Amino acid sequence: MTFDQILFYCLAAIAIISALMVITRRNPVHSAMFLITTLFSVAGIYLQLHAEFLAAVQVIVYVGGIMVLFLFVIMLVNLEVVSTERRFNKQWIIALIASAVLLVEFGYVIVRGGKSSLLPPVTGPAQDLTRKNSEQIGLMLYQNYMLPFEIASLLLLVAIIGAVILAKRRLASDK
Amino acid sequence: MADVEEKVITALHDHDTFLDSSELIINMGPQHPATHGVYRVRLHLDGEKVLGAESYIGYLHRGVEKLGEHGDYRHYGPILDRMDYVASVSNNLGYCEAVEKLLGVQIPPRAQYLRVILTELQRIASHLVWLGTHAMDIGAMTIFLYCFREREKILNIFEKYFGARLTTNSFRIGGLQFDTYDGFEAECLDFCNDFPRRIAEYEQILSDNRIWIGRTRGIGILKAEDAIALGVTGPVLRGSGVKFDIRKAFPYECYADLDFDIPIGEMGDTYDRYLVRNEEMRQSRRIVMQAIEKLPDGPIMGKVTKVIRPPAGEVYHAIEAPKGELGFFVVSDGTTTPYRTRIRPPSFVNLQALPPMVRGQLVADVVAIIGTIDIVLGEIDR
Amino acid sequence: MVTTTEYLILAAALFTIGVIGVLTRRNIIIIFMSIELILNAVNINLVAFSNYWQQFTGQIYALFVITVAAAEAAVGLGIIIALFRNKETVNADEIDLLKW
Amino acid sequence: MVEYFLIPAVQILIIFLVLLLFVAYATYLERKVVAFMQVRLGPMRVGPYGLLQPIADAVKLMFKEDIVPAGADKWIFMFAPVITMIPAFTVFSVIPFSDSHTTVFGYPVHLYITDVNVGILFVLALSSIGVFGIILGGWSSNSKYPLLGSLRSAAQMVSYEVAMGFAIVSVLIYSRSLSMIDIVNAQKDMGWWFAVIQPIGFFIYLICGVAETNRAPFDLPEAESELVAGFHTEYSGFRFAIYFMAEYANMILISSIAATLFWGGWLSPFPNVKALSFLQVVPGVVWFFLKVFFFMYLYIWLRATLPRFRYDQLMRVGWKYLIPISIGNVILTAVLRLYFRT
Repeated sequence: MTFDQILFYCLAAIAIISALMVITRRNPVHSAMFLITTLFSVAGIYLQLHAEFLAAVQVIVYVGGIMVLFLFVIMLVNLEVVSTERRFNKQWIIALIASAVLLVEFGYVIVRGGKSSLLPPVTGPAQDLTRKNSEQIGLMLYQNYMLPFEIASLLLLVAIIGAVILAKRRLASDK
Repeated sequence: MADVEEKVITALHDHDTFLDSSELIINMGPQHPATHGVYRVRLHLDGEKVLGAESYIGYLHRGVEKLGEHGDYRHYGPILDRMDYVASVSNNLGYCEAVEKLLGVQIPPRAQYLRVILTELQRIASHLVWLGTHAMDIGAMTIFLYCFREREKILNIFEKYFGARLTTNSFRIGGLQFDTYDGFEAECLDFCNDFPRRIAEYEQILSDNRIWIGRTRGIGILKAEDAIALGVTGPVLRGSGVKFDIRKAFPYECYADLDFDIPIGEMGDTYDRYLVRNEEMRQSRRIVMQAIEKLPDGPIMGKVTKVIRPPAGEVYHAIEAPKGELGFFVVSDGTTTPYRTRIRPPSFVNLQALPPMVRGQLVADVVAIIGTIDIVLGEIDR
Repeated sequence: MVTTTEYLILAAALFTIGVIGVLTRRNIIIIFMSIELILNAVNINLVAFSNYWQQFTGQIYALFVITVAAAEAAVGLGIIIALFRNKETVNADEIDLLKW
Repeated sequence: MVEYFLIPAVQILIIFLVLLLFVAYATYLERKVVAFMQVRLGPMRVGPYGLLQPIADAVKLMFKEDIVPAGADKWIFMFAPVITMIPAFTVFSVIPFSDSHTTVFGYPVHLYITDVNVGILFVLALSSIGVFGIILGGWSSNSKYPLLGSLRSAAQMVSYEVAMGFAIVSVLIYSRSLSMIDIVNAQKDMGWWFAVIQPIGFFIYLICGVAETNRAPFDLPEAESELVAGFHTEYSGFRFAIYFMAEYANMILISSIAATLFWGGWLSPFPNVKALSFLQVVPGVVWFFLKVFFFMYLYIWLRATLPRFRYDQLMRVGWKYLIPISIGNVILTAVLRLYFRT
C-alpha cells in the first residue's frame, strides 16, 4: 500500500463516517460539525486529485461561508423541543429500502464499469493538471467558460436578492 | 409622565420580534462590568434591539435612611459618606445644611468658602470618574487612566485635609472640623492651573473622534419635557436643555458671590451630556479659583451647642450634588435624634429615565446610557 | 495509486448517505445538509474524472457546482427562516399546507 | 525520507515553539505598551520589569479549574477553543520568513516550512475556519451573552472577510501568483512595496485585519462592557488560555500577512534604491520581524486610542464602505494593469 492509498482510505473513511453522523445526530449543530469534517476530507481528496484550487475553494466557500450560514440559522431557529422530538419521519423504512436499491445499482454500475473499462480513453490533448493549477483554471474560466461563469454570477445575484427578501422581517404594514 | 410610562409599558408587551416568536430576555447585572455596581437591568431584546428595560435595585441596600433615625444628629455624617461614595463631600454638605437650616445657625464665611472649594473639587473628581468609566464603557480605555491621574491629585488634597481619600468627613453641623493645612490654597491653585490642559487632552481624544460621536450622538435622547416629567436633575437635565442648577436657582453657601455659568445641551443626547459635564468641570475649576482668591480669614465653626437639639419641625434642603439635586428632608421632634431622615438621591431619580431612553436602542447603547446617567449604586439603594 | 473506481465508490457511498438523509430526517436543516453531501459526492466524481482524462473541465464543473450550492444554501436558509417565522417549526413533515 | 518528513517536522516544531513564545510575549508587549500610553508601568512584579509575567500567567491558567457550565454541550464546549487555535497556528506554515536557506547536515533548509502554489488561498481558507471555534464556543456555553457574542462575531468575520479578500485580490493582480514567495519576489522585481502601489488595498486590509481578529475598535464579540466577555464568558482556565493564544496568534498572523503582501516580506526598504543597499546587510528575517512588530504595535496603539464601534455601525462600515471601495479598487487596478501593461 502506498502512502497515497493510505491517505485516500483514511480520508474516505473519515468522510463516510462523518457523513453517517450528519444524518443520524439529533442535534443540528453536531450534524453541522460532522458535515464540516466531511467537507474537509473531501477537500483532502481534491488535493490528491491535483485540484489544489478547488480544495481551497471548497474550504473557503463551503466551510467558511455556507457552513457558517448554516450554524447561524441553526442558532436563530434554535428550539428547545428539538432534543426530545422524533428524529426520523414515518416513512423511514421505505426510504431506507429505496436507498439500498440505489446503492446496489451504484455498486453494480461501478463494478461492471471498472471491470469492462467502459470509460472511454483520453480524447484530445491532455492538460498537465499538476502545473499552475489555479492559473490554468482561471484561464479556462475566463476563456472557454465565459458564458457559464457569467450565468453563475447572475445566479448568485438572484440568490442574494432572494435570500434577503425571504429572510427580511415582514413590515407591520404588510400584514 | 403618564405618557412616558405608557411607552415603557407598551415596550414591555410588544412582541414584534425578529422571528415573530419570542423576545430574548437578558439580565444585565447584578454582576456585569458595565452596570457600575450591583445594579440589575432586565432587557427585553429583539436580536440586538432593546424593546424595554426594567431596573432592579436594592442589592446594595444598607438602610442609610433608617440609620439616621437611630443616632444623634452628628452621628449621621460618617454614614452618609458611604452613600454616593464617589462624592462623599457633597453628601455631608447637603445634610449639614439641612440641619443648620433647622437649627437656624449661620455658619462663618470661611467655612462657607472652604465648603464650596471642597465640594467643587469633589464635583470635578466625581465627573472625572464619570468620564473615565463612561468612556471605558464605550471602549476607550486610555481616558479612564488619564481621568484617574487627575482625580488622584484631588484625592491627595483630600487626604491631606480630611485624612481620608474616599469617605471624607470634616463637615460638621455649624461649620467644619478642620481648618486648612499649610499650602492647601497653593495645591488647589496648582491643580486648577494644570486642569484646563487636561480637559483639552480628554476632548482631543474624544470630542472629534468619529467613533465616539457615532456612539453618543443621537443616543439616549431625553427631551426637555420628558426630563422634567421624570424629575431628572443635574447634568442629565441640563443636557436636555433645561437651565436649572440649584446653585443658581436657590443659592446656598456663598454661591451667590461667585461667578459661574451653567452649561446646557441642545438635543439631550449622550454627547450633549458629555459636553455639559466637561464644561461643568471647567466651571467648577473657575469656582474653586474664585473661592480661593476670596477665601476670608476667621473661625470655621459657627455657634452650635454641644448637644444638637433642633426645635420640632421639618426642613427640606437640596444642594446641587455632582449628579443632580441631592435633597435631605429632616424631621425633628425636639429630641437629640432625628425623627425622620429622608434622602432624595439624584441617581435614584435619574435612573427612572433609563427605560424610556434605552427603548429602541441597541444593547451597546444601553451601557452608554447607563454611563451617561452617571449612577452610583450606594446612593440609589441607600 | 488510487484508481478512479475507488473515488467513484466513495462518491456513491456519500451520495447514498445523502439520499438517506433527505428521505428519512424530519429536521429541514439536516435535510439541507444532506443535499450538500449529495453535491459533494457529485463533485468527487467530477474531479476524479477530470484527473482520469487529464482535463480541467471536471474541476471547472465542480466549481460551478459549488457556486450553485452557495446560491442554494442562501435561498434555502432564507426559506427556512421564513418558514420558521410563520410556522415555528423546522420539521418537514409538519409543513403540510400549501397555503396558510 | 529525511528530506520529506524529518526536516519539515523539526521545522514545524521550531516554528511552533517560537510562535508560542511570541504569542506569550505579545501579551507582555501589549500590556507594557498600553501601560506606557496610559501613564502607568504595567507588569513589574514577576521577574525584572515583569518579564516573566506571561509565564506566570500561563502557569496560573493551567492550574485553574476547568469549568464546564451546566447544560453546556460538553464536547463542543471543550473542543471549540482548539478549533480556533489550530488554524491560527497552521497558517504560519506558508508564511515565508525569509528566502535565504542554509545547509544542515547536508540537507538544504529554508526559512519557511513550505511554499504552496495556492498559498494565499490556503491562508484565507484556514483563517475562515477560526470563526467556527468562536461560534461553537459561544453556542455551546448555554448562556446568553456568549450566544450574542458568537452571533456578532460570525456576522462580523464573514462580512469583513469579503473586503479583505478583495484587498488581497488587488495585490494578486500585480503579483500574478498565489504563492507567498512569488508575491514577495514580485515586489522585489518591481522595486516597490505593494503598499505604495496599492494604498487603498493596504488600508482596507489593515482595517479588515483588525476586524477579523476581533480587536479594538472592532472587538464587539468580546465587548467587555456590553457582553461581559462575549463568546468566552463561560470559559476559564486552560481553555480560556487557548482562546487567548489564538487571538494573539491571529494578530501575529495578520501582521505577518500584511508584511508579506504589502510591505515586501523579508525585503529591506526600497530594495531598488542603490543608496539604501547597505540596509541589505541586515538579514531578511530581521526585516520581516521588524515589520511584524510594527503592525503588532499598531494593533496595540489602536486599542489604547479608539472607542468601540457599535454593531450596526460596524456592519455599515463593512458593507457600505469597505466592500464597495475594495471592489472598486480591484476594478481600477485591473483596468490600469490592462492599459499600462509593464
